[in-house]
Amino acid sequence: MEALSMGVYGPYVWACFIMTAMVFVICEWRARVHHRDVYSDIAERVRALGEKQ
Amino acid sequence: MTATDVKSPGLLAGLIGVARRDLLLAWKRPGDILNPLFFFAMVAALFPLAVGPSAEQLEFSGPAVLWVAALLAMLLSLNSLFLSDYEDGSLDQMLVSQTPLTVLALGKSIAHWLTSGLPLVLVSPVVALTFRMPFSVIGILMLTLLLGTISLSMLGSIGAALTVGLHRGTALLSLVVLPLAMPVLIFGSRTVALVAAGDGAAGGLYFLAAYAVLVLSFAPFATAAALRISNE
Amino acid sequence: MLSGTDLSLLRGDCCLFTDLSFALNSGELLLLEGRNGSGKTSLMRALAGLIEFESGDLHWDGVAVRKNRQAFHASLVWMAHRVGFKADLTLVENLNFEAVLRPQSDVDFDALLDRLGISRLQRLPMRSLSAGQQRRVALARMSLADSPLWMMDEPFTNLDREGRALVMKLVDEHLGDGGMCIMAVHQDVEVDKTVQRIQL
Amino acid sequence: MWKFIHKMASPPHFYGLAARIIPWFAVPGLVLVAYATYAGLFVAPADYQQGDAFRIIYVHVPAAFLSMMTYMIMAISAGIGLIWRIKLAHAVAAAAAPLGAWFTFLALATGSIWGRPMWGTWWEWGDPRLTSELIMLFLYFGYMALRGAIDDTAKADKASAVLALVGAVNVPIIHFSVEWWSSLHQGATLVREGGPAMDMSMLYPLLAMILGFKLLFSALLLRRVRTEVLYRERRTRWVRELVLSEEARS
Repeated sequence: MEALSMGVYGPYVWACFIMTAMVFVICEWRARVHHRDVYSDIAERVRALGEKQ
Repeated sequence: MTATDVKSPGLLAGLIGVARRDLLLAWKRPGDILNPLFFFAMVAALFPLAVGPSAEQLEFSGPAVLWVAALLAMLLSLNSLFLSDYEDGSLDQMLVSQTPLTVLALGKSIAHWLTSGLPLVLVSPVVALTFRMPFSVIGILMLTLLLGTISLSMLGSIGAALTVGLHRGTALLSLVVLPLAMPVLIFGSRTVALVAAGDGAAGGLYFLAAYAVLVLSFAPFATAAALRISNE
Repeated sequence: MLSGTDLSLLRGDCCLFTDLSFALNSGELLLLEGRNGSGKTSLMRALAGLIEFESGDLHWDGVAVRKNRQAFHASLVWMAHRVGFKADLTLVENLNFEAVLRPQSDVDFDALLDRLGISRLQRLPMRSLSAGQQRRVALARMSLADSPLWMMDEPFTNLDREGRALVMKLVDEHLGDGGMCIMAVHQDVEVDKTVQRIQL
Repeated sequence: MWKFIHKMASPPHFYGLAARIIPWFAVPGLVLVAYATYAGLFVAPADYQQGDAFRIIYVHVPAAFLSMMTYMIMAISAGIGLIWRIKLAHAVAAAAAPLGAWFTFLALATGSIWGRPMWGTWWEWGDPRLTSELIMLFLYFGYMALRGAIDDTAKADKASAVLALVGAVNVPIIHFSVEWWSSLHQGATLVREGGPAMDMSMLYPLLAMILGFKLLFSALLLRRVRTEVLYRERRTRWVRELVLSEEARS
């Protein structure tokens, strides 16, 4: 418990590490969502074209 | 009919020619020169009104206020640098010219400095006096503005060329140019403040001069490349 | 001589044309025909070097234009959709600026303006000229330039019957002198010179 | 050699390759970051001056490092795209910018949180590094705003490439001028000056963290470039075939 609270600095240190983790998670998440959106857009169009042919 | 005609324009003739055309245009539309100057004076007047008439504070903030106001006034004048050329097709004609676009871009930037930077330098003493700036400091202020506005005209030309023809061009131009202009602002304003506090000005002036030379050497190429891209 | 091989051009996402080839010799006229939106202007701009071809080569006098842009531009004068004059400057001031952009021939200036019917307008600012009159000034630019290659995008726009005849007369003379002309049009044009057509 | 580069940079090849190599960056990256987090938080001794607050540098320094590195990656690939007309390079520049802005933001936020117990303020203008990072963030904003304002992808690529290159010339000058600017006052900095050399048990987690950040960043960048490539090539035959084969499989 002592190691976690780090004297008075615990909240600051933990805030920084959590924020870092969040930035990584957000970047990864957004990259995946973006990829899925682009892919499904293309798939939609390919399907539409396929029906026409 | 050959390409190497005796009457083909030289580089210097091209440079002077395009600068002269823009000066002539400015002469016919004096508002384009005066508006940024009025803007400069008004922004500078905003600070005393906001801060209060305390002489001490005005003396202290004078260099910063004048430099920020000058930077914003330059930014305001940049918006129209390539806009009318883009709209009326003159830019197309310049792009298919025998004179390299880099030379034409440099000529336009020089004309821009002569019609916006130089007038700012000339009216700055009047505004500086209202901030109780002593004459010796005003001299340094004019020198820093002289060197700094050259860099701003050159850097700003790149930004203006990149954003010409885009919607929301004005806000975009500020976003693009302001970060690049930070060194000029820092050295320009701090040098004046140092002199006002009784220190030497040499270091800051050398930096501003060196920076102006650096920017002069690469900005016309970047501006020309940007114009080619924007006019596609 | 201007020659293009296997040129193709994209605008945005759509492909305007592929594998376009042509060769234009002195004394020849090349007509680019097509409806509105068929890409005449884009092709014209690409030929002038304002936009890049997606693929293919453009040669001027046997040298790739990409490698010798300055020489190519020195031999080229262009009449675009927008005339490219400053509205605040007078007719003479505008034409004087041409000397900065490209080599000028020794055509008699006053006689030329007389012939184009714009000599009265010399001291007027460009903004007070009608659209047709401005096109005539653009024609003066073509004749004043000492450039073998004329590129004209819809040169008949805004011109009256007499003006249209004048365009053809000037082009005829230019071709007779060994010049070349590329013209983008959407109506039929009668010329007795060698005419090539590119249908877009 | 030239042929090899072109083959590597061809969109279909890259698209497939990137998918395969992303785990090779992501997994070691996660391991390193996990180790460095544990070691940095619990193993490394507290600093003799800053106490436990110094542990913030384990995330601050790698973030600041990446924010600079990303700008350089962006500018270099923009230059490659502009000069050699390699479309993949433009895609890299486009994908890198938002990541760079995120890491710059992270460096600013952690620096500011560090400043609160150290300087007693959330923002200290006297620190040249934080101020430089702030201007860096503005540079990223300008770049992304310009890219966003141009609809045509090819045109946006080229215009923003010019801006990235001009910015790259300016970055060292901005640093220099901010250093000079803050040297006029006595400012505190995040770097320990005059103290004893950093203890090895403090240094190793930092190095591991920097390397781990780089690896994770590479994985993120590859993922984003992949999406960018897919979008840019959406009308080509290989994307069509790719989608059709995926459909057939499912």
